[in-house]
Amino acid sequence: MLRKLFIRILLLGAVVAFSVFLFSSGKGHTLLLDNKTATMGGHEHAAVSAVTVTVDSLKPVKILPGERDLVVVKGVHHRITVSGAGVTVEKRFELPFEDMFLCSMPALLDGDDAWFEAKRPEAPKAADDSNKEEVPVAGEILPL
Amino acid sequence: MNQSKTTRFLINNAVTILFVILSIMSIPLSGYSLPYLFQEILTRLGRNMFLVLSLLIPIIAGMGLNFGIVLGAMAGQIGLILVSDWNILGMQGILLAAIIGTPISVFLGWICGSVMNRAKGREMVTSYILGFFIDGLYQLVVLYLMGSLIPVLNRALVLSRGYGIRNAVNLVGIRQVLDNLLPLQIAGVRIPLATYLVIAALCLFIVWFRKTKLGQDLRAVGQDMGTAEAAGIPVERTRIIAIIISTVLACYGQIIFLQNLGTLNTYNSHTQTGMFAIAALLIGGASVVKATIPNAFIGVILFHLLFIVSPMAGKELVGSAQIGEYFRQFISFGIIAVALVLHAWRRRNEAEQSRSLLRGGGARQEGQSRTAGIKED
Amino acid sequence: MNRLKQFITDFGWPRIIIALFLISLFFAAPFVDVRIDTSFSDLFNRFGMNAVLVLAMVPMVQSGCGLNFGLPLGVIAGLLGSTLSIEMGMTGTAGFAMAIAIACLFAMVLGYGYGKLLNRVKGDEMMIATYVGFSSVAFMSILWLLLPFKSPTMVWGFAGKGLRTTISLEGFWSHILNDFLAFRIGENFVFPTGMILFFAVICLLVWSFMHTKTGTALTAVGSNPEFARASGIDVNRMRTISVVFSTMLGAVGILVYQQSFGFIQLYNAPFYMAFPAVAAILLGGASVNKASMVNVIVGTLLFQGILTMTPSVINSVLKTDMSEVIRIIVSNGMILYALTRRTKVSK
Amino acid sequence: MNSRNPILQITNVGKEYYGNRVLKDISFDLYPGEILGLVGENGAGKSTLMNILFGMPVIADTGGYEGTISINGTAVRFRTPFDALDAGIGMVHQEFSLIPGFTTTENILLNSESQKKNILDEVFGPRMDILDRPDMRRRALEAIGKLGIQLDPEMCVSEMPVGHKQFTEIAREIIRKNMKILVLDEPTAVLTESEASILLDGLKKLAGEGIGIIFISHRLQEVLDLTDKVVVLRDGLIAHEAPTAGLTIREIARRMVGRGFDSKEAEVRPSRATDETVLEVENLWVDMPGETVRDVSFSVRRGEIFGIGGLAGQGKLGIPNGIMGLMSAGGSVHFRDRNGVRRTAILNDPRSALEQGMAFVSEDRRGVGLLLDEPVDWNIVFTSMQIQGRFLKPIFGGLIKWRDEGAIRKTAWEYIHSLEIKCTSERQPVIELSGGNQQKICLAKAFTMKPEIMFVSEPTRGIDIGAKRLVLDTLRQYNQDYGTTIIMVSSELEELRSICDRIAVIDEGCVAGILPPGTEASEFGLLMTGVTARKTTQQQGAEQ
Repeated sequence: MLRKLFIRILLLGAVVAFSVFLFSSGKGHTLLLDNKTATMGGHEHAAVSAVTVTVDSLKPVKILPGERDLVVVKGVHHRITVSGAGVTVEKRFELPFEDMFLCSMPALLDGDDAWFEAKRPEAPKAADDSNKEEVPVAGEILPL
Repeated sequence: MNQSKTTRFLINNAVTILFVILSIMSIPLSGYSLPYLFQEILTRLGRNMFLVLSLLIPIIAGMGLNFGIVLGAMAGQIGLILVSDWNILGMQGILLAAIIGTPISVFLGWICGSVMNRAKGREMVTSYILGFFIDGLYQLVVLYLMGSLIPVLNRALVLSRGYGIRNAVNLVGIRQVLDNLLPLQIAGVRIPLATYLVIAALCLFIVWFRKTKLGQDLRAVGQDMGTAEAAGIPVERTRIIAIIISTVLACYGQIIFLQNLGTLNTYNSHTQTGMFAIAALLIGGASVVKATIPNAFIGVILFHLLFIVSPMAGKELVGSAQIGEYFRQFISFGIIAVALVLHAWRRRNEAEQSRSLLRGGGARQEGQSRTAGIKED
Repeated sequence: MNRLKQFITDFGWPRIIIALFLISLFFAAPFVDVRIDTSFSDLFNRFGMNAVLVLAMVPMVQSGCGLNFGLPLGVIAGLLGSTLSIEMGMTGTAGFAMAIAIACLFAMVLGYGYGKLLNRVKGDEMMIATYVGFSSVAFMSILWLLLPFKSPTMVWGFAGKGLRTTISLEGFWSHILNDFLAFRIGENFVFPTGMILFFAVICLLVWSFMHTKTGTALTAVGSNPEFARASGIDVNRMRTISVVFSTMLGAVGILVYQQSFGFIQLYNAPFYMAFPAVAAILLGGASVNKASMVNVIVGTLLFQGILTMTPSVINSVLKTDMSEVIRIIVSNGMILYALTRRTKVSK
Repeated sequence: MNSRNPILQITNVGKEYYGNRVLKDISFDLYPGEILGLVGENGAGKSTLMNILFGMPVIADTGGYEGTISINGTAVRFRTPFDALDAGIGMVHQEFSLIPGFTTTENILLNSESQKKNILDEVFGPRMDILDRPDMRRRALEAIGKLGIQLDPEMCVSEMPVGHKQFTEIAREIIRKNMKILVLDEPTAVLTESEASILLDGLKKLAGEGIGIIFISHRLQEVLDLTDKVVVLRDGLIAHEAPTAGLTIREIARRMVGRGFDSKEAEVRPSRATDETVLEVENLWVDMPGETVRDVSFSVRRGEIFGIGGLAGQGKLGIPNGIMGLMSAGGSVHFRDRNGVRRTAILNDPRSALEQGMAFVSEDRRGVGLLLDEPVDWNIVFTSMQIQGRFLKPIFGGLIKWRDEGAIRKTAWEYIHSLEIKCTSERQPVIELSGGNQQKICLAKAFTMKPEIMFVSEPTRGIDIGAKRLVLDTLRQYNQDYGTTIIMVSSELEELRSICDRIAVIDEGCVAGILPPGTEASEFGLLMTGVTARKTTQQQGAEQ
């Protein structure tokens, strides 16, 4: 009986651990890839000429100066390759538990360690809710 | 002898045959191309099959059509809402939603089973009403507690008033991930292979389950509760387990269903789950007391075939697509009504038949419960 | 003490809780600026609208056919009655009377078939009734589109055929019962005398029926079908009569509802008509096989009271409208309670 | 063989149900390998004794029992049937408890299936194990072999002949390893002659392996053939206990039914019976579950009190239920109405039976006889109101038949007074009254009909002694006062003998004989146990 309890607890632990793994490895992050003049970690980095950015094995994106692009990645560990202005920098990095990050390409190319920072997405604009869709009628028959 | 065998086959499968004929007639009317229909059927098979299969185990246990699978659907939706709130993407999201949904559906299944034990003989209507009741609680949680008591990080999910989940939740992160996990395309037809594998695994599970001691106990309980109880099988517990399994499977089924659709209608997606699954199973030739995996398979194909073609057929016939919509409604409700009536009829006939067997035979009743003890005369 | 306990077990906890809840709502109302007189006016109005529909449960419950989840069938008869009456161009009292006459005719036919069906499925009535009700609503939806109605008030303007989803009764018999002898006390309280009177008359009718030979036999069938059979009663016939009667009451009930509401609602509207009515009569103390006029009146008052008071009072207190959710939980919880309640040991 | 210690010792066992003593001072022993025949009339206490032995909850619920039961010298007190099973007692009930859709093997091994462990066992427990079908089959065959019978292990129970079902049940009991005592309650009642003899051989074989068997049967020949010892119960006491050798059927039958003929029964009473035949029943069959009537013919004279007796399950209850149209029936029934016109009674139609002036007091008081949730007055007048149109006031020239509450109350009170029904008012729901008072209401209901012929079925079942006397006296009085023909069906022979003019004994759905009440008890016993009638029945059975 004790053995069964032990096995059950063990299994439960495994499920919990698995969930934690799923959570961290499945967590989606939006990376805002910036090629603007920006101040990151106290240093100012000027925008550079067009860069080609490859995150993990996603399709490379080209970012012109003053432009921004975004990619969605999931999980904690990532690799970014930036080539532009004659140099190619490849970097491995880990993302904390946040939904959105601002990544400054100039800062990365400059070798600044603080080249990305978490960014709170803005609250959806009030205009979104103009449609008073809400408070649904329960139990209504759906159009099939 | 041969003749009567054919007749009996026709009678036993009248519903299925009727639907086959109906489908064959409306396919040309609808004007859809066969490859299109084929693709649609393949998609819908993957989408709905799991839910339909979740009905099988309570039928084995003699508890009839489990209208309570909406409870599992709700549990799955709660899992999906949380997962989209946390922004967990891909297979991870689906698995995590399933893991979150499991304890909730076990709990709801336990409630459902216990309630059904208190209403033996009218399990169906009870589970049906219970579905509505739990729907009320679900709305309470999702519409009032989420965002106020239960933290919701992603404000985009929340109604403008500051709490409660929006009508529609976009499941963009997990949209068709399972379907596309193992991409397969044959002659331009996409096949959601991974989903099919999951469904196949469930079928294997059901086959295996019937061979276990628990499966045997379920069959015994389903056929004669009194005798099972007298033999020492914990009847009530076994029935609860059957419902729990069904509810958990329905939870997974709803997750599969919604990952295919890609949007969750927070307050509506689950309401029709039970009915459609049941209607499909019945069209496949199942009854209240007997249902097999082929029944589920055939039923899903026929039901959804009619689903796809009837609006267009209606439009062609009488110039109104709306008619097709109502026709589908009518079919879903009607088929359940007919199946229930047939079941009640058959049961009465069987009772009469066993009575007439007794006539002039042994002077005692069969299948009587042993626990009743001996009557003191 | 013991008697109190006995009373509580007989009456059932859910009913007591709901009654107390309603009373507390009334007490709380003045503190949150909800006018009591408006509430009462509202309550009486809703009571009158729904009471006949609740009454439609009684004959079937009494004859042991269980809760009438097939009420939509009666509602359909009522809808046919009112639409046909409009189609004939009848208005006012004559129109309403014609609607009732036609509705009762249809209700008789539908109820007869429905009763015959229920006789063949004894023991499974409730679930089958629900789905027979549903499928007939869906079937009627098709007919509403196809039937050759002509009256411009009812037909979709642009298509020229098919009935509208809602048809206004303005100019026909809107409020015809409500306004009959209605009187006003103060600014906000209007008593819908005509409608309540009408309900009283129907109530009297049902009560009288229950006091006839047939009514007595009906009750006996519900109480113990074996006894009734042994006493030479045709059980199936009694059940059919009760179903026809229930269906007719349902048809009249929806007409009363419509005239107060001011609209005829077609298509999917009748789907969930049965549930509030079932919940109300159970709330009034009826069981799955015993119901009385008192159950109808108490139950409708309690149930409609909750529906009237929760939006206004709870809304003011919590600043949110939870009435819909409360309605769902209360009504279905009540039905569930009645279904799972182990009936008094009778063996 | 009897030299060993007894496996079962029953010492001074007694039992009371609600102050009603049904068993007193029962003591006997059962030795390994011994077959004990337990015989007795219905109500003699056999069933109660077996319920005690098998730990049926009904015993504990009604206050337990007195005395001790020892198994292998250890005193035991079972709370549930499972305790009894664990202690090694197997019981084959009169009613089958088999799962119809299961095979022989599955039924024999119900809830004791062979299992193969698998990994899920570790998490969810042994119920997730796979069944070991080959091993199950082997074990089932072993049990079948032990009985020395032929059974297909893969046959579905619902397709089996009854005999095989019976064998399956017995096989299920003997499959258990520790089975020491086997109780069989009327195991041969449904078997054909040949099946019965196979079964008896099987039982002997089992006894040979050291199992103690208690064999309950009313077929006394079988008891004589099979058993080593016979215990006769009568009125809750052991009337006789003796080795089978040296006993005769007549002796056992006499011990079963015969109490000393006391002078009360001998009292000469005036009979109201006339020479006019009021009811003729010919070749009646009735399909009543558990009480099948096969072929019954008798006739009753006007004013007579005609008794119908017999053991339970033999069909005596089917007769009134069939004639009154409650159970499907066939054959012909004729009766003579008030004016002496001979009419054919329509069967299968309760209404016509009632209209023709027959009334029925059902043995199933609560199920058929009463509207439990309705008040006393309704119960008394309902049938008369519906059939004869009494207690109704016509309104609108008879268009509406309104209940006449005044007349109803008046009649109700008449009967409440005359039958001494104890109730708070005529509006009290019947469910709140005691069994005796409920029975009086049933009688009042029949009396209200003013019937020509009154069927009374088990009028004293489940009511206390005082009420019994009152009910019987009421019936007698009614017969004396109005000359109403009464046909009374009862399991209690003494009761029949105390008020009837003639008594028919029913056995296996047929009339075994019709005797005057004064006949010696052993004659009744012989008729009941089918010794005299058996032969003819079997011939008929063969013809079918």
